[in-house]
Amino acid sequence: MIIPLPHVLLFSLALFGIGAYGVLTRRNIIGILISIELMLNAAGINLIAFSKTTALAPETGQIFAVFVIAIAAMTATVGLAIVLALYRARKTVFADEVNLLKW
Amino acid sequence: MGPVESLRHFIPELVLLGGAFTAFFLDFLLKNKRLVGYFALLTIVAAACLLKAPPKESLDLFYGFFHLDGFANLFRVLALIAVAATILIAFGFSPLRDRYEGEFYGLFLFMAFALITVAAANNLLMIFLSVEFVSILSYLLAGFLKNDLKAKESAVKYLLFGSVCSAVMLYGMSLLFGAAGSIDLPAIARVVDSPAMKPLGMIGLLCFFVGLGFKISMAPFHMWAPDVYEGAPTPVTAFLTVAPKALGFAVLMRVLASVFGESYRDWRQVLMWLSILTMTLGNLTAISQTNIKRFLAYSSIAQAGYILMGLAVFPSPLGKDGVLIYLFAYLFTNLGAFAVVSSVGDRTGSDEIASYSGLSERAPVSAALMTVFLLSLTGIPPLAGFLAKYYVFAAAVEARFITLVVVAAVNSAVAAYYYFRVIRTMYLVPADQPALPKPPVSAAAVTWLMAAGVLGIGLFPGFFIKLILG
Amino acid sequence: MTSHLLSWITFTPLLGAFLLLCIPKRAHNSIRWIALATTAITAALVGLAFSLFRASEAGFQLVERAVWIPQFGVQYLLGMDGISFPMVVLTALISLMACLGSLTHIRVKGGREKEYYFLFLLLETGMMGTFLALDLFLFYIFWEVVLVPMYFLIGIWGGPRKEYAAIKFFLYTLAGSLFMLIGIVAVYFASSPHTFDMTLLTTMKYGLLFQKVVFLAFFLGFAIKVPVFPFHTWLPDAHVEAPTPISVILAGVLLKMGTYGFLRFSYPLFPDAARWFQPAMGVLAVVGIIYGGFIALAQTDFKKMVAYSSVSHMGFVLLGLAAMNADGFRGALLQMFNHGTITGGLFLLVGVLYDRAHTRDLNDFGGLGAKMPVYAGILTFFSLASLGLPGLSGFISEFLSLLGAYQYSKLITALSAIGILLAAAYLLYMIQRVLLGKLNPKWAALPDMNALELSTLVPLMVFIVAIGLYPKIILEYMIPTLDGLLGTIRGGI
Amino acid sequence: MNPDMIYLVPLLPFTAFVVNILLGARFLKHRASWLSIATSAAACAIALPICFAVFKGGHFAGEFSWLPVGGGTLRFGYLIDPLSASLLFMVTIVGTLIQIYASGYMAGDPRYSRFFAYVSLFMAAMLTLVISNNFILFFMAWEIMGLCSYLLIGFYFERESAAKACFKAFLTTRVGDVGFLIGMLTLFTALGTLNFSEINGALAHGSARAAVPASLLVMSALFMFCGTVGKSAQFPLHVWLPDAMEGPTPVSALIHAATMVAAGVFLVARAFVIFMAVPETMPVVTAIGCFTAFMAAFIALTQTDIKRILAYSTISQLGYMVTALGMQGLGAGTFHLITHAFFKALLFLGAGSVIHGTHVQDIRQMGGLFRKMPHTAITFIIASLALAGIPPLSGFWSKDEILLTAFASGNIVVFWVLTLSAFMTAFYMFRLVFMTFFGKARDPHVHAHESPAVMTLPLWCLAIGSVVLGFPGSPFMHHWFQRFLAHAVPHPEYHPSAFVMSCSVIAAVSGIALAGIIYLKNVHWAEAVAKAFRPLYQLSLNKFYVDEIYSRFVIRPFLALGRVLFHFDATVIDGAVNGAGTGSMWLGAVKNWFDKNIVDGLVNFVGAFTCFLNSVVKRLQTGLVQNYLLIAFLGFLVFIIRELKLI
Repeated sequence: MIIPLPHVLLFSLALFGIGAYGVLTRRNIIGILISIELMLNAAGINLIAFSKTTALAPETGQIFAVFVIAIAAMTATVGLAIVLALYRARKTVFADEVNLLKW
Repeated sequence: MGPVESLRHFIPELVLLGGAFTAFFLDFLLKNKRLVGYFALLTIVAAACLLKAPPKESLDLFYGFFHLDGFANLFRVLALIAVAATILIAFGFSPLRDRYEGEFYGLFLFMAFALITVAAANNLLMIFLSVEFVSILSYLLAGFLKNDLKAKESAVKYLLFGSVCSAVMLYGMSLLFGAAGSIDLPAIARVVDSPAMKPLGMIGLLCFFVGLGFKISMAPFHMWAPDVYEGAPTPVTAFLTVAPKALGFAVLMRVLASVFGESYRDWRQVLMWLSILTMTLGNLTAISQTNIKRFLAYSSIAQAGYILMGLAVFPSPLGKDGVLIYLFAYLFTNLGAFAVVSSVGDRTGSDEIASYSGLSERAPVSAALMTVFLLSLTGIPPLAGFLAKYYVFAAAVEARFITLVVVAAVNSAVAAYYYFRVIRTMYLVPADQPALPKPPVSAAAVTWLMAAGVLGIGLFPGFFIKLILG
Repeated sequence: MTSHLLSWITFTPLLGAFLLLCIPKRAHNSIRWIALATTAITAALVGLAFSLFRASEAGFQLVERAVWIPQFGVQYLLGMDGISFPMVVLTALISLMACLGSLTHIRVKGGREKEYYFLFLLLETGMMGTFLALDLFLFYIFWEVVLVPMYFLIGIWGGPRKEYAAIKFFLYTLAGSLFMLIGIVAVYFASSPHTFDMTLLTTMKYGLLFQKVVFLAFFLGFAIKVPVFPFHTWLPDAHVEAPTPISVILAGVLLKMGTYGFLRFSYPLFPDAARWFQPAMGVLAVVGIIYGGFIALAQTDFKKMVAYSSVSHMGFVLLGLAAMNADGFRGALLQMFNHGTITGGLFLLVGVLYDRAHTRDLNDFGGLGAKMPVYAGILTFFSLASLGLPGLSGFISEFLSLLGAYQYSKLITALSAIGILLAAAYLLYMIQRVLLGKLNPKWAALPDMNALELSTLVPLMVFIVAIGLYPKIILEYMIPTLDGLLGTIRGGI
Repeated sequence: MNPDMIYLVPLLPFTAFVVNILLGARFLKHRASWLSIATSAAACAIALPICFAVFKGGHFAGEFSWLPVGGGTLRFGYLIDPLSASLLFMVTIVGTLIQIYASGYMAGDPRYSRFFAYVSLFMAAMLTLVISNNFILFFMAWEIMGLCSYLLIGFYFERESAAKACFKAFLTTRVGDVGFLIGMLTLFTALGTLNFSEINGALAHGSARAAVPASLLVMSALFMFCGTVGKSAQFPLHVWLPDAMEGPTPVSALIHAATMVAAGVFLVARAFVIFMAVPETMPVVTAIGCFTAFMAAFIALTQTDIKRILAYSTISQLGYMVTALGMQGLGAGTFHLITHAFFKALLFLGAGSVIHGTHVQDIRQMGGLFRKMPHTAITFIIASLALAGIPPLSGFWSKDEILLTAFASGNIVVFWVLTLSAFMTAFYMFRLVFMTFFGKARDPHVHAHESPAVMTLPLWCLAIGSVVLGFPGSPFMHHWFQRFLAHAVPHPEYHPSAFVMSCSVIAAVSGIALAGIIYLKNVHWAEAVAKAFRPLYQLSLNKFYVDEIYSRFVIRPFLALGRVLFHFDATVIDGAVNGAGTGSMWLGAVKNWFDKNIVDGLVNFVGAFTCFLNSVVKRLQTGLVQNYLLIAFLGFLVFIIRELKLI
């Protein structure tokens, strides 16, 4: 069964929206990072879906998606490292408590 | 061009990549981490020497993933100058003096590699990868100082904001890919103008635009900038205000140039208002700053607004030239200013503007050079900043963007006020503290070099314009 | 040397400035001597130019031309004609006097002499360049170069409110000149082929609307510098807070840059717009004359009074310009020169008094005429010159301005004449409060002027008397050019 | 002789000025006067032959190019015609005599050399004015005279009153000068020239005159007359002259009686052809002159300061001259100018001698000086008789000529007012004479002595002049002087009238007699009259309140306006500028505030909204990064909305 493209796109949009919502509302930085992953994955789903339908060369989208996964992993790694460092220094992982720098 | 032939034109990149790995390796071996720094510098010089004059016709490397032309070459030069200068600044920055110093230089070599690939990236994938590479390295560098609360915080903010923007950009790229069926920019260009695909392509472009807007700290995607710039170690701040921004503009220009045809005209109004918004927000907020780094951060937002003027009139060659000239002028000026900030901050232990009081007597040379940089940022002739401003003003006048020019003129006057606030502190406020020791040779050297650049561009614009624009 | 004479005139001060950088900070005497020698050499070079300059020719002379920024046709183009020549002479003269005046004044002000003279010489280069540049771009650069040293000179060596005055001066002028920059760029793009070259630009024609808009842009730049009412409020602050020699330069040279700009650029480039704005210019001139006069009358601060008198006197320049006829232009240009020498002298005199008494409150003085006869004589002399006493130079230029303006509008001229009356009132009122009456015992020990101070004033007096008695000596140099300019403007109608 | 020698006439005193001002105080000291007197005498020696040549019918002119104006050039030069020759004659002689007198009067003054420098400068200016051939040069000299007047009135500047007086004098005359300047500009616009002979040429003939717009001529005539009003102390600008008496007495004699103040009358005479061209301006001149003559005489009745009485007398006599000119009596006016110069100079010098001898100025402190100062007294009485108009002294002839002009030209009111003024003149002069020289010494502290010969000799010379100079204009010489002037500018002439003469003599004699009765016989009529006509008495005593009116309605409002404008400048205009600055600061602050409050609030609101949507009941707690992101997202949404034209 082939899922129609609009359905996939709506799904990815929803995923993206959930990610965005999470980014805006999660207090915990790790939660925010996870939300970001959701957004990235939404894009990945788009890429795969398009590579199946509109792409001139299907492999482009797939390769792109693989890279996206890799980048997402990288972001997560670096992000976690930074959050860890932050936690060591500040004893917090809440985004709203990180406001030394302002105005 | 296939991979093997392409490598011939990829030597500088390879040198940098090799250098980066070697640097990490050397970091294990050497006790004196400074030597790693020298090695990094050497690598960059070598890469710079290996840069060939841009070929007459542009080259498509690696099956068109990279597009090597004069434009890309220019940004390679710019990136190398920025990295080299940053390393020199870092030599004189004492908080870095610990066992991770070697890694710092290694990361910068990676950064150099990432930057010079951005300029040549020619499809969505390469753009995404190189931009992301730069971003992730930036997050790391911003939080590089171990026991600095501000640095950690700035890294976190940078990371979160940057990643979200990357995600949005990626989402936009995926839509563009879907609309065009290809990740090549020319193919996308064809789609954008076609009515059927327009909505999808337009949303995709907008999302793409967000990611780049973040990089160039364009309003309303600029809010991370002050916090990050203030918190990051000064050499890193110096670097961040210049290089990623320049590369952001490079990508933006490449995208605008190749993707937009006639439909671009609709965007001019948007870009104009963004330019106005960016420079106005930057200037207005800069006025009340007390920390020099944060102050320069807002100033750099405002400068981005001026550069956007050149994009707002984009099809005009003068606008494009204006952006390039502006970026170079800004490179020298801002790096120079941060070099002074770094060396003064290192010697006084504070980045508050108040600690600059009486600097003209405590460190006359630093004060004088800082004045030159600030004057250049203000746009006073005959300095580089003036030439840059002249170019974008001229482009806007030529395109009859009178509102934009007038707002920019008013903004420049406002900007003069806060730049002169610093000058005032240095020259007009009497010194209440003892004279500062001499700065280390490296810091002095980079400051003088940047000053030479600022003055050189200002005094011999003909020569430099030819060098930059060909 | 004569083939690049104008370059030498412009850049000799800069060379001197760089030479100063090589001198150790504590070698005060050598610093002073180098600065003085540099200004003297510059003045001598101007003297050389004087001998080479042919008065009867209308066009540009001693022209130097070199390509500077080929990408947009910017040239290094210097030249001198009957409009710039008097200004260059004035600049050389005032700079030399101000440098002499600095010798003691800056020492009193507590040192940093190296920086001071460096900035001073930089300023002189900027001023010379402004008056000699014939390329709009180059002109703008010199114009801006003047601002920065001025900021420091006021800001570091000024009076109690120096910082405020300095930044106000800077921002005000910068804002104006940015609009001028826009105008310059607009002219560049409107010309075909695109050029900044004044010798070519004057031959081109533009539409009336374009002229009006760009005239206004230039106007903002120039009017703030002059300063034209209501853009004048930077002037009292800057003049009052600046150290004496710098007030002299401000009043003597800097204000003229604005009116020079009108004559050199606004009028020949936009003759139709100039005619369109003629009533406005006339009204602004009158308002400036009367307004400045009234405010000067109310002052109790000696320096502020002289500062406001500048607003009034520069109004006569504007009046002559607004007349747009031969007499008006001659009056305006001559008044520019005369105001430079006269008001420059007055500021020097204020400084002489301030150096001794450390106050400028007019009500605090009195009866100094008996104590300081030489000072009294010279102060009276300059005041009389300033109030337009016939036989001294101020009268000639005001007369010519009024004569020109009268042919344009009787009402405006009649009202301006009130300014003459006011000038008499505030200047004599000042003399009455400073020199006449009973001697305030506080000042019983004030010494009279010394030789150095005299040497700064006597040359100015020579110019004032010479021009006042026989104005032809300087008008001869101006007339061919001004008549040519008038021809250009009339040709444009 | 070479008429170009005339250039030396002003140049010689000018040289004396330069030398005296530069070297006087240090090197010349008391010898400064020698130089001034010598140059003045030399100028006299050069000028007199030329004058006599003109009296015999000569006419000299010469010029050189001076100031390029418009398409042409203004030329400077000299013009010796009957009018200027008469004045040249008077000025050189009176000037020299007064300087000789001053060398004695000023002896011992610490600023001796400066005094003579100023006087020499004045002489140079006055002589330039007299011989000038155009209005510009005339005006320049006119202004420099004003300057000298200023400097000399303020000569004793340590005195507060002198400092105020010189300021007032300069400023008041300057008001008139500005009018003069405008008049000149108008004239130049109308005729294209300021040269006297060219103006004469342009206006003398009806055809040429018709080509000139009359309105411009009227304007220029009236504005020029402002100059006269200022310089010759006519109402309403007369207030400076009485105060000008703060100057040393020789200065009062030279500048404020004989020469400078007469220059205003000379201006009308010079511009006579313009007034003749537009006769409708003449009544203005007459009215002002006549009122001034009456008013000043009336004020003089109650004054007690010897110099002030003379000053008001001068104003009054100048009023006579102006009236004469206003009735087209060029000859009469000029004639009175010349004679008046001699006897008024003599009166002042006599007064100076009295002051020099007694060291007081109030006539109520004097008395019985006749015996102590015989030379002074006799010459003073001669001059007083001349001024009162007793035949055959010079004043009689010239005043009679003016009265005749008024009578014959049909200005009967003017005639009677002038006659009444003549009566008052005689009265106040002899009130002065009787109180000063006769009766008993009133103040025991005053020890009078006669002045030295260097002072009395000039008195006698001037006395001779006062006696004989009337004859050239008298019927005995067939009105030679009037006819002589008529060569220059044609104007009406009248036959002498016995009625006018007898009126004049009766007025003079009765004035003197009345003064004699009151002040010699000590009849207390004066007090009775003063009581009976108290308002009039107050009016005279307070000088018609002109000073008070000026102070209330001109000076204070001007100063106040200055202060108001200054305040305006400092607050409104400067405020606007600063306001722009503060405005952007304020905007910056608002933005900060906005960041701090609104943005957070908005976030809270949006957060709550989202929470509601998701039915998740939890307090939204955002960190700053998320604020930033929210703003970015909102901005992004705006883009999308705009680009897709969703709204």
